[in-house]
Amino acid sequence: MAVKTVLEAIREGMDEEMARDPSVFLIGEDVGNRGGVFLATDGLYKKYGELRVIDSPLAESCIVGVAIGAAVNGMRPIAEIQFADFIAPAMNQIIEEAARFCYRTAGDFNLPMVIRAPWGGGVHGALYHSQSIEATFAHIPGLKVVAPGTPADAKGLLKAAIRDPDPVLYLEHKRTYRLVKGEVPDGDRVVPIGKADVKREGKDLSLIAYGLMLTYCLEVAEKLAAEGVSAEVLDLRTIKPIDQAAIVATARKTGKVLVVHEDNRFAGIAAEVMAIIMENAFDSLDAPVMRFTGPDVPAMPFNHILEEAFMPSVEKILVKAKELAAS
Amino acid sequence: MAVKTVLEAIREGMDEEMARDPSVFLIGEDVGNRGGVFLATDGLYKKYGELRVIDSPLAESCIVGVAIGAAVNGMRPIAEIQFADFIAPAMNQIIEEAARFCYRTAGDFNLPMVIRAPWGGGVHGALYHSQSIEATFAHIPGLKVVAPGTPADAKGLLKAAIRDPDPVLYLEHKRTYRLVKGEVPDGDRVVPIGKADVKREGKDLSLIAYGLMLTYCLEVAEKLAAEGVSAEVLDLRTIKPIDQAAIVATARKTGKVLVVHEDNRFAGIAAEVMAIIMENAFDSLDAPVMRFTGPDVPAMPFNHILEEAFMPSVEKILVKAKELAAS
Amino acid sequence: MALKTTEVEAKGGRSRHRSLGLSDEQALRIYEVMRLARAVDERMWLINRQGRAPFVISCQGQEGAQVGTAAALRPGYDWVAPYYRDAGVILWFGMTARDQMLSFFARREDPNSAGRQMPGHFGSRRLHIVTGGSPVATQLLHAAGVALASKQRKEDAVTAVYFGEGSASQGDTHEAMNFAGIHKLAVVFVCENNGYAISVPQSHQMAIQNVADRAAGYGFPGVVVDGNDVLACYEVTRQAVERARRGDGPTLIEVKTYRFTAHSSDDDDKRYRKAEEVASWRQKDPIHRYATYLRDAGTLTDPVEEEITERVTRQVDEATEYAEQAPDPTPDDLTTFVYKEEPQA
Amino acid sequence: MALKTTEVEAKGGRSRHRSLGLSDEQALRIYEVMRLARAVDERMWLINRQGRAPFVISCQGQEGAQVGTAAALRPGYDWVAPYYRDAGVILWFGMTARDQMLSFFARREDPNSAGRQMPGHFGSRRLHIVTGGSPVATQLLHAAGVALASKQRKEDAVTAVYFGEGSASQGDTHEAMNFAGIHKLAVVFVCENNGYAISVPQSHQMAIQNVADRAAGYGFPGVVVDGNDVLACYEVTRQAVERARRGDGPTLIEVKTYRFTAHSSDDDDKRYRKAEEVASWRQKDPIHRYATYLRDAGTLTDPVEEEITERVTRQVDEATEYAEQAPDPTPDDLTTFVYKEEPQA
Ligand SMILES: Cc1ncc(C[n+]2csc(CCOP(=O)(O)OP(=O)(O)O)c2C)c(N)n1
Ligand SMILES: Cc1ncc(C[n+]2csc(CCOP(=O)(O)OP(=O)(O)O)c2C)c(N)n1
Ligand SMILES: [Mg+2]
Ligand SMILES: [Mg+2]
Repeated sequence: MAVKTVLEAIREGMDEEMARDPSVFLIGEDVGNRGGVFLATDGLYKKYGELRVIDSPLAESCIVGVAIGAAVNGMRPIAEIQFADFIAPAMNQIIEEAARFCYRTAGDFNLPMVIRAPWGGGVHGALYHSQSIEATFAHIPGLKVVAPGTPADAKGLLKAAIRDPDPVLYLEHKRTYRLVKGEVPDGDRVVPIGKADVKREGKDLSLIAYGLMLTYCLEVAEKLAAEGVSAEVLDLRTIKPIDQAAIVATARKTGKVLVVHEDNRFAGIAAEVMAIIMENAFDSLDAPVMRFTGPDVPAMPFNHILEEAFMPSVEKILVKAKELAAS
Repeated sequence: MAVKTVLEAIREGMDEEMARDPSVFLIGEDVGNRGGVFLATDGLYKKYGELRVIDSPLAESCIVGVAIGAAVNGMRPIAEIQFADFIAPAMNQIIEEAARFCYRTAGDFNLPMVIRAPWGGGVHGALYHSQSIEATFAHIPGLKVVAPGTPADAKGLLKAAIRDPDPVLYLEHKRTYRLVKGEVPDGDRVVPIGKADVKREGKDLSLIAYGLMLTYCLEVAEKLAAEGVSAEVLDLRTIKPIDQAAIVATARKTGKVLVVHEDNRFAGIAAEVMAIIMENAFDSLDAPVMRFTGPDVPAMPFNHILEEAFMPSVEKILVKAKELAAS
Repeated sequence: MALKTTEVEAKGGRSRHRSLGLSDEQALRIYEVMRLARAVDERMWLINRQGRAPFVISCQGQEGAQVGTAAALRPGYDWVAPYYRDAGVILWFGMTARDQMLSFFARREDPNSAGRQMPGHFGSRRLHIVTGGSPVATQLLHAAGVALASKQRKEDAVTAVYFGEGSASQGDTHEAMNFAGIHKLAVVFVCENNGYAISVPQSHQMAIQNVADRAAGYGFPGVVVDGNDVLACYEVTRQAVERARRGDGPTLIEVKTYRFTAHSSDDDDKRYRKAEEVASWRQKDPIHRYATYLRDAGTLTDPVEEEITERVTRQVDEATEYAEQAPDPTPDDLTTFVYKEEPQA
Repeated sequence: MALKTTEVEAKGGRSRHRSLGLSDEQALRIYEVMRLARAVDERMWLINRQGRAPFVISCQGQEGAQVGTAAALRPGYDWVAPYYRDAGVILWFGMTARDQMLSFFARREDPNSAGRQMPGHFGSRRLHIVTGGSPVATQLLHAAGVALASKQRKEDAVTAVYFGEGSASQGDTHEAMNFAGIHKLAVVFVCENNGYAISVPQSHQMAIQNVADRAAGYGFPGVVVDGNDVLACYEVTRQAVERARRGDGPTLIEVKTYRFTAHSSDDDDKRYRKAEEVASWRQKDPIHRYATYLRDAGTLTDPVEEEITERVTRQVDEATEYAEQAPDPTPDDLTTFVYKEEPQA
């Protein structure tokens, strides 16, 4: 058990799976020599060679479409999209092809493939290097979407994703890459897709989050504790299929829920979580479920003042949480 | 004031706007000679010529990308996507370009353009000629999304969309094309984007819908009335920007709400409507808001039994509505 | 239009198929599959017009392009990624008239999709036929990926991918050819150029005469062949397949062909094609042309022709009867196989 | 690499710019804009390395490709759709050092985006510079659309669109060239081939030597030109512009060039490029080469050189000073202009 960053955990996860299974390979822009623009694949090109670490042309539809074909023919591709913001050219291949292969053939074809996409803001990335894409893809049946927030979950969920028989969109939050450190169990530990995790127990209210917002919510819970408010923090980890039982359980337990995400508000994941609670825990609610999200503007502007104005922060979430606690 | 089908209303709307404004033009697959695969553009090629009714190559990104450029240079394109299911190749041009032009230039550039897309099921279209796409696009800031359900609204909202300075995704439900007939006011009537419409007043519960589901919900309300239940039917008409005031008003009025759509359930529009009610009318609720939607499977299968199993129907909605009334 | 043909017909002459290394049996097998593809298609239209099934999309007119090219591959070892017209390809690869009728009637037993997809959306892992959806051109990238996997495992399987000239306008077509060229993948790109994308004529789809000319931009050869000359289609494809198997990379084969029917049972081609144009192409019907050749070559005799006709008709009759009686899926089938493995959440 | 150049240098010789119809003033103006683009860029790196600004993306090494091609257009009448390296293009089209510094510091006054986008994301409706986002290659379709509008209104404006060779791998590039070819649109496609897409060398991006070869697949001419020879860039572009203005359709110009810096201030090019390679290209610096030519031609004298240097330095100093002091946006600015017109919902 050693302390690692999220980035190290991801690199290690890929390395171990590639060592373990010769059908696992990497394809994406600059994943070879360069080791990826975030160095997530650093060293893998030297170690596994150009047939298993492929620098693709600058074409996302190509990256995903080729991964689909390779998965059809016995391989387990890990397709890297350099920034989540650049996944849209591959949308047709992901939502109309990858997501529907299994259904449209009644299980005759299935696609064991992972699409890795660095997402999220707070990195001075401006409009096109800061986006959140989870709601867009989680809405599509046939896809699995995970968004780990800790190094241990990042590694465990990556292994689960690579071994999964279905296409998994694996979202790695750029801001957490080096910021978030934590113990990563040694050995071959897999974190199951579809299971949320109570990262902190509490009784007065629940904070539901994922990705970078998990780290923020844990800080918020700490500050609330200092003021005598006991907050439970539920880390969704998997966005789709969502862990409905865990959501309903924490809502029933505390009766007050604040859902937090960076993604735009309208028809985002928070809305779905609120709908699930409305349908399954309405009578246990002591107050309407609240959401604190990114505003409905197109991602983060470059200027730091505007970026801060967009990003949810510990301070802003705390204000909302106190409001909920007081209600 | 004459009775027309939705399809006639749409064709008329385009014809009138093209006659009125020489900068309005059409581009899409088979929109010329063929008059579109649904004949929505029938006759326009002969009337306005090949410079204003353009048969594009089979490439959706091209259709939308070219429309963007034309809009930059003073034109008002109407880009037709042959089926909503085939819009994904244009996703990058729509969500990363069209939706963000205005914001990323702080208003220096704006795109007066319409993207028309025939959507929805119940037409034996199978997986790829039946899809609903409203949630995917409504989540994206910078886009406006409309989904009329009557001939009058179809024509009035199309005119509004064509004259709007921003990109508008105009969704026309294939099943309503010939099925739904209604009075269409003569003359130049514009239906404002962003305004929902109470299509039927009621006091016991509210049905919120759009597109084909509006027609179904009106039938359901009729049947409920026969059983002494007074149902209000709110037609959203515009999905984004959504008419929050109208949603909250009907929720406050009846205290019981059923949201209906054909689109997949997870993180769909119903979830957002439920979140809006949770945030703004929680205390007026006599029962948890319910949703009746398409299941989370990839669109409608071809076989008629499976298609019926997927599609919401008057009967199925009625069952749910009675459940709500009784709760 | 008769481009490469003439030359090919020159050499070989009356025993051309033998000079191409095809035995009489193989030559006749090609003929029979073309006939079968046509016969199944004609039956579907009949049934559709009687209102007993909602949708048909046709191979008629393109059987030469399809069977001629597929015949150069090794079914079950090589892979194909066909598009919706490719009945000739999938029949060659082992699908049956019954399989087609099962999907035409959208029955539970339909091997392509268990009645979930429209007819023409072929797929079978066992037969190495990559499943196709409706969005065009996506399969070109899938084919590149299938071929990449073969290369990664150092196998010499070849992947053939089929698409219309309209689909050549899609970005995916460009990206797939570019990728296959870079990695010298064992892909044979077969473009069935029938002159129209639904109603849009080639002149509105591209500013060039031959899609094949684009191959140069990807670093591999492009050839044009007459789709009404099935042996010419076989010959150029065999060369492309040998090249691919050797590891020398892809070839783009453009087959000039024509669809005899409307785009589908939902289309009315009178709105955009002249009757004379259709008639003139029917004159060049690849099946009749091949039959004439086989008769001249003495390979196709009247008794053999009768046998074939009899076999084809029987298969179509039996397939239709079986499929029309076959059970539909049940409503419970709606929710299965969204995932291969339902997470236990 | 010095392809077309040599010929061009042959004819013309010491008064080559005059034989191309460029007055001494124009020739010097081209030189000064190249110098200005370089100087602004160098200053940005300086400031970035001092930690006073977070991000730079460079034009250095590509100024000849940029100013040479842009100089053949009519600023304000013609349109350009540049990409992030094209400082030379947008300065020629009327942007100023101050405008660049305002966007470098992401100030409220930044004319491109009011501080919302990263530096290098140019756009100005007034100057006919189409706004660019980060996704590559989308601008090729925008350019086709701008040109379509000109054709629809029977105007003879020309649209030039710029992109890297890496962006040529995107489907949008194919779709744009195909559409422009079909409609004979007045588009000039300028591919700045600097040999790399971030770290990926050309050999992993395409199986051909010249992107220009793809033009044949779209029915219009493709030319290769040496980006270190600014006058050669001007000459081929002028021909392409004349052709486009005549209504004869698009041209694809591939400019062989090189970026002197890392991809951006976030990149470390030592991971994928040899120092010797960079050094050898620096030898061919388009600015020095052009300066030498102008001196030989007697057009650039020491006093003139001093004047230019003085003007350039002053502009960069003043621009930096002004922009660094200029006000930031306020938090309230976050939510404006999501739409041009907020619906009154
Ligand atoms: C991405 C996408 N857009 C539109 C369609 C609708 N569509 C189906 S077939 C077709 C024309 C295809 O033409 P071509 O590729 O030449 O094949 P052909 O039918 O002529 O054999 C179109 C536009 C589609 N299936 N996919
Ligand atoms: C669609 C998309 N994918 C990925 C990126 C990330 N990215 C930015 S620049 C670049 C390389 C561009 O190479 P090229 O087009 O040759 O231009 P150059 O930087 O060499 O001038 C990449 C991969 C992007 N901006 N857009
Ligand atoms: Mg065709
Ligand atoms: Mg480059």
